[in-house]
Order: sequence, then C-alpha cells, then structure tokens
Amino acid sequence: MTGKERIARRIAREFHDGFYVNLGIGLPTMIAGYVPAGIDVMFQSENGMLGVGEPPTDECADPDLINAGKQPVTELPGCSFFASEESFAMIRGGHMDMSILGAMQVDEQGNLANWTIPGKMVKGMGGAMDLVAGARRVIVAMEHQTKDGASRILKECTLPLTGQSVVHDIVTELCWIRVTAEGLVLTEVVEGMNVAEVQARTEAKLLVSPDLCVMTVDALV
Amino acid sequence: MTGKERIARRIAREFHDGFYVNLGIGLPTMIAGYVPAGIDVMFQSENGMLGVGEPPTDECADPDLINAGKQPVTELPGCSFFASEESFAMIRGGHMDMSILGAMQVDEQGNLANWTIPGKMVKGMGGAMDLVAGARRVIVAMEHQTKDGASRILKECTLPLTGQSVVHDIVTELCWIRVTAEGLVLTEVVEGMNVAEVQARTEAKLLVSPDLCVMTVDALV
Amino acid sequence: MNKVVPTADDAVVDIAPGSTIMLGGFGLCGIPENLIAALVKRRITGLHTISNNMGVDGFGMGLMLEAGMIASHIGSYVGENRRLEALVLKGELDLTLIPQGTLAERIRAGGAGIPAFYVPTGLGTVVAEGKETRKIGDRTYVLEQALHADVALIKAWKGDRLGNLVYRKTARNFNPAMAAAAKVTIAEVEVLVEPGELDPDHIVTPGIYVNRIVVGAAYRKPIESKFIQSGGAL
Amino acid sequence: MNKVVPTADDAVVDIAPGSTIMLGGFGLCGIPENLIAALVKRRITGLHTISNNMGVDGFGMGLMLEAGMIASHIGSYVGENRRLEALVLKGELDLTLIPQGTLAERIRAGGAGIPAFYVPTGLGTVVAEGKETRKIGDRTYVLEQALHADVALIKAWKGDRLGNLVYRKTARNFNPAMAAAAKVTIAEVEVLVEPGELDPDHIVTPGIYVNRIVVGAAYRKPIESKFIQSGGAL
Repeated sequence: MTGKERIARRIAREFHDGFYVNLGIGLPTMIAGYVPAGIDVMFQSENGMLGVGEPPTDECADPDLINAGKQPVTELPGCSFFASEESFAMIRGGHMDMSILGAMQVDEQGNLANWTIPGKMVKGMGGAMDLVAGARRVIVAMEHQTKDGASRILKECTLPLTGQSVVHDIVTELCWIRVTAEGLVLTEVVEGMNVAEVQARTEAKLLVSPDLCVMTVDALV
Repeated sequence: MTGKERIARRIAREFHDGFYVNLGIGLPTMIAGYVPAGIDVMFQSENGMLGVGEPPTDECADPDLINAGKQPVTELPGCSFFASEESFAMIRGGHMDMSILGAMQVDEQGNLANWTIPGKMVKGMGGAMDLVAGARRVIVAMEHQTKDGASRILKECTLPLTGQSVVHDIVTELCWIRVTAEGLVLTEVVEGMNVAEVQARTEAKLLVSPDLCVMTVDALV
Repeated sequence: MNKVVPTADDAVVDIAPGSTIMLGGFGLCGIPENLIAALVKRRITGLHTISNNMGVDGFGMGLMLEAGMIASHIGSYVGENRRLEALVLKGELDLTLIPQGTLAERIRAGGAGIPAFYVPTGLGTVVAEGKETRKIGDRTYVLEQALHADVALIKAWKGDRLGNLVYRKTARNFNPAMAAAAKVTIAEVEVLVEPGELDPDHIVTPGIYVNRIVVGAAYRKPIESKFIQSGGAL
Repeated sequence: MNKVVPTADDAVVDIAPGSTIMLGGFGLCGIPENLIAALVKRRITGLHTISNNMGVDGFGMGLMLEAGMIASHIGSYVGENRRLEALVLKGELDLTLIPQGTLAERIRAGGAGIPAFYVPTGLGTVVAEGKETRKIGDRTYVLEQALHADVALIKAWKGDRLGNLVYRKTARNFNPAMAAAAKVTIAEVEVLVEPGELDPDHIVTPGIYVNRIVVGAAYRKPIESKFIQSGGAL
C-alpha cells in the first residue's frame, strides 16, 4: 500500500451515510475509490455538480460533463447540476459536511497554504479559499514531507495563505493530527512509527492525545 | 371609455417591441389588454413568471399558475418560471424596462406612497418597494383624485413612502405628467380639459411643457 | 441514503415550541399544506414564522394563527388575513413587514453564507429606519442581514428519496431559497420518484438542502382569489 | 421579438476595443467557442476580461491572449495557460485572481442589483488586503463588490428566439450569472428551438437577460485534461 493510498483509505473511514463531500484535485480524488460498502456519500464538484460518479471510459467521455479538475466524470442516479454561484452558495453556506484538500503547508493555528508560490507560480486559488471558509470540516490530505524531506506541518506558514484557522484535521501517510485551540494534537500514528519519529519529521510542535492509537485503514464494515 | 380604460390605453402606447414590463395589481393589470398589434411585450409577475398570458376560463384555472395578485393566469409560448429570489434579482438588477403601478399619493419629488395608512391598514408592501427601486422606468397609473375629490398629486406625500424619488411618469384619466429635476411637468392633457382645469384638481405645482399636446389613446399602428 | 418519512405527522414531530420556522409559498400557491396541517395538530406555541404571506382566514398559515401558535411573523404581505390585521392592531402579534425582494434575498443570503448585503430597496422609507446606509458609486444603499431558521417547511411537485426536488410553475416561489436557509428542511411533495428519474439538469433544489421528504396525503390547493370571494367555502 | 442573429461574426460586430467582457465557461467546458473565434478575427485590443479561467494555449480564450487582445483579466484559476503565466510574470498583463465562489457571487450581485456583500472567504489572506472587514455575529467577513461588464459572451445548449436558454450538465457553470451582469449579453447555442418548446419550468436563463442569440457554426468542445496531454493536437 502506498502512502497516498493509506491516506485515502483512512479518510474514507470518516464518511457517514448521507455525507456531502468535496474532494480536491489530486490525492483527495483517490478517496472516492475507498468509500465503505453500505455508505452513500454524494461527492460535489464545485464547477456545478452533486453526485459525481467514476471516470468514464475514453469513448464515453462527455466534454459537457467534467469535474473541477477538468477531467471527465460520470453521473450517479440522483445527481444534479447547477450554476457556479449556486455551487458556491452551497459551499459558503455551510452545507458541505467535509472538504478534503491537499496542502503545501499547514501550521499550528490551522492556517493553510496551498495555492501559490510568490514569483514562481501564477495559477490561482480556484475554489480552495471558498471551500476552506465554508465547509463544516476541512481535512488536509497530504504527504507528510516534501520530496526534499522538509516538513509541511510548520509552526507558521511561510507561503501566502489559502485560509486562516480553517483546517480541522491533517492526515498524512504517517499520522492523524487534530487542530485544536491548544495546538496540533497527534491522535493516530501508523504501525511501525512512534511519536518521536513523527515529531522528528514535523516542524510544528505536536501534542499527544491521551487516546493516541494506531492508524487503521481497513474499511469499517 | 372609462377613465381607467383611457389610462390603460394611453400607457399601452408606450410599449416597444421586446419590452419586459411588470404590471401592478388593479388598474395596471388592465393595460395588458391594450398592447398594440405587432408589439411583443413580455409581462413579468414578481411571484416568479415571465410571459404571463390572459386569465384562463374557470375550468382551466391552475392553482399552481397565478400572478402576484393571486389570480389564475395562463402561459404564453416562451414563458418561464423562476424562484422569488431570482425574480427580484431580475427586478432589482434593472432588467425590467417598465414597472407600472397604482398609488395613493405621488409628490413633486417623485416620491410614491401606495402601501399603508398608519393605524388603519396592515397589509404590507409586497414587491412594490423592490419594483420602484429597480425598474428602469416607473409609471404611476391612477385616477387623478380620490373618491372624495382630494388630490393624489401632492406637494409632499403625507403617507409613509414606498420609494423616494422613484417615479418617472404619472398618468391619470386627465393628463400625463413627467417627473423632472425641476418638478412636475404636464406634457399631455385629454381633450376637453385645459391646463388650468388640471391644475385646479392638483395640489402639486404643475409646470407646462413647451410641447404640451392632447392625450391620444388610440393604439399607434 | 433515504430521507423519506411516512407521514406529515412524523415529519414535524420534533419541532419545538418557540422555533423559528420558514414556510414556502406565495399566497396559497406552493404552500406545504400537509405539513402545516400536521403542525397545527401539535398546537405548539411561540413560533416565529418567516413567510411571504400568512395564508387566509381558514387555510394555510391562517390555521396556525387561529390556533394561537404564532408569536411573531416576518413577511411582505398579509392583506388577505383579517385575523392577523386585528391581532397586530391590538399589539398581540409582532409583525415585521419587509419588501418582498429583500425578504427573498435575505433568505437566499442565509443559505449562501452571506451575512449581509446592500440593496437600493426601501431607501428613504420606514424599512430603512435604524439600518445602516452607504453610498456606493452614485447611489445610496441599505444594509440588510441574512435570515436563518430552525426549520423550513417547503412544498415541491416531485422529489426523490435523496431529497432532490422540482417545482411546478409559480408554485416554486420562496421554496428553494428557504430549503437552503434552515437547520432542518422538511419538504412535502405530490409525487415521489426514484433517484435518476428527475433529469439532473432540471433539479431545482439538490438533495443536500433537504433533510426529510414526505408525500402529502391530500392536496386541496385552493385558488386564493376564488377562495376569498367564496368566503372559504371551497 | 426575435433576437437571433445569423452568424457569430454578426453577433460580435460592434464590440468596442477596451470593452469589459465576461466569458462563460469552466476550463474549456461551456465556453462560447464560436463567439470567441469571431472576436479573435476582429483583433480588437485593450479588452478587460472576466472569466473563471483563460482557456489553454491554442484554444478558447488562449486564442485572444495569443492575439494580444487582453489588457487585464479577472479570474480564479489560469494554471493551464502557460502563455498567460509568462505575460504576468513579465508584467505585461494585469491579472487579478480571486476566489471562484467570490467571483461567481460578485457576478451574480452585478446582475441582481446588489452593489456589495460580505463573505467569509479569503479573510486573513491576500485577497482581503485593502478590503473592508467587519464582524457580524461571531465571525469576521470581507466586503466584496459587484462585477459588471459591457458584454457577456455565453454558451448554452438550447435556446429560442426570445433568448430563453437551457444548459447541459456541467457546461452551465458561470454562464447564467454572466447573462444577467452585462449591458449586452450574446448567447451562442447548439440548438435553436421554437418558443414554447423549452419547458418553462426548465428554463435556466429567461430571455430577458439575452440580447442576441446565435447558433454556433461548429463545436469542437475538446476535453481539457486530454487536450493538454495531447499538446492541443485534438
């Protein structure tokens, strides 16, 4: 199991039947593949769709039916389409149970940076700022460190923020971290790792939950 | 021809092909019956319809298809239905070419009072305040005087306002009055009346247009 | 995911006295008549209602008023309800009248995460009294606040068990905006269909906004202008 | 009432240099590709564009960029257009990036007569810099202004000669909001139908918002993720 798969599988276990969830581009999109059996989750795509299905075969791809990553998708029964201002009314209005997105940096205050590197990258924030400001629960799904081994979980973000104090949870291939008023609290660590090893890979100070446990990624049945 | 019919026929002559118009309850509703041949006007009803048709026969009345006066109506080809917030986005956003409504009082500043009599009447303004604030041109269609012979066109409204400086034109069975920055300007008088006779029935000071003419009510063909 | 409840009584069973309730409809058109009837059976009091109108004497919200359930009301027009007029003039019901478009937009804002916005409507009238005004560009505007509710009772034409809804003709009115502005939204429909039967391009209220859906047991749907002429004898 | 114009060239013939233009679409999905092509033929310059994206190198608004027509742009994401990135880093194009939901709502506000409104989005980030913030209830919000345009170029699936429009699947996106926010709205459609053929309950953009309607001569509708992978060789 790759680290990314572990992250996706673990987060999928958080879903409840009837959840409405927005998945960011990249790693978070993988989560849709691991929804536990018997759980109905409706995935939203902020370009104007609720009830996003799996990617189509190449022959069935419809240019009028894409997700926010501009990739072709399919319709689930009971899906619906709506305009952009409606889609973001839904997001901003607190109707999404969960928004799961990637990050470049997260910090001890739950600040998130995932949209720009000044002077280097001109892309735009897309819907990320709206999602983190509006969803009931914001989960960051990302690899614990950069390719160079630098920590992405910092005392304070150095890149321009996507949102201020918006992150509720951080999930990496190593651990689950809850963002609390007291700081970052380690609640789960993968088998074969211990708290000291996770802290060594993390710039931010990690508090340890009294209920710390091993991260389990199998679906609950 | 009754006075009300004269008012309705005269205002109908103001329509251009392609106009979108909201007609208030009562006298203004009559105007729909006098749209000149060859002119397509789409009537809006603020409860959520564009393209309102004539009243149905009793047998054909559909409780799901009413106008803002709660009366059954019919559909014209090309009509559309929308929600209340959309309907008033349309009105407030300046998309209606014309809003025509009744009044209890209008004054020299173009102030309009048509929704309440303190201590006597608890009804509500409905959509009237939105219509006068949003339409490109607001025409008051009303009988020149009250049943008791009092002027409805005043130096200053005494009743609570529906809108401040919102009226563009006042049309009565006697005359057409334009509201300008200089005051109320008499532009048309019905045959058999003169300026002095109209002024005698009007509390507000009337200026006389250099282009004053006789009010003609036949449709332009 | 199944939001269907068996009866209107079940749908409203936990609405608490003193709740703020939005009720869809324009006049008697598109009102949740079965949910209102179920609520009236419960006789809970002290309700704060938000609805464009107040039904008529003898039907719709008029029944709630007659049962003494309503403590305050926000709406735009209540002219067809003589009982309300009397209560208000006697000071026994707290009535707030606001422009219909402002009402609709305040409800939409409540659902859309917009706490406040500016409108030109009502400037220089009593509805602007006590409100902040502000010049933006060359015009002065009034600041209006979002409206929220504990419960929204709405009416649609067809719906599915996921809560997706479509409306029929002018019975749409305030229902979609209210669906999004309440903590719990309860929808009654005339027809329940299977998920996928409603064309996804035609769905007006996506199921995310709806918590419970019930098929109305019976629909009277009186036409208000005739109802009033005939003295409620329909 | 007949808003149909024969060709896309006719539809855009009077758009002036220096105009502010809204363009519908999300990525390459639901963009007015025929109107853009017609505009590119005219090579007018100094345009101020408002659109969620900026096409890609070689298609959609990317063609306008390559023709040097765009002076400034407001959008939420331009990551697929390498040429734009270069122009911006060199300071040759004035780019304003704003959150997608704020962009959509500012456009809606422009059409709805709401000059400004508060949102939680972007508080404490660069997008709130220089903007008024305000505590409402227990949260702090950012004041955002309505967006307007001289012209909106939009794309729908079907339309009639009165300008009524319906959209197909996720090709709806920004098109309906933009239709209402411009002085002149020009819609291209795949299919023109007779008034009455579109179910009035299904119409998304009522004709009141549309000034001109044209049937697109041809539709390529490339799928962006594949278009980019294949280097625009579709």
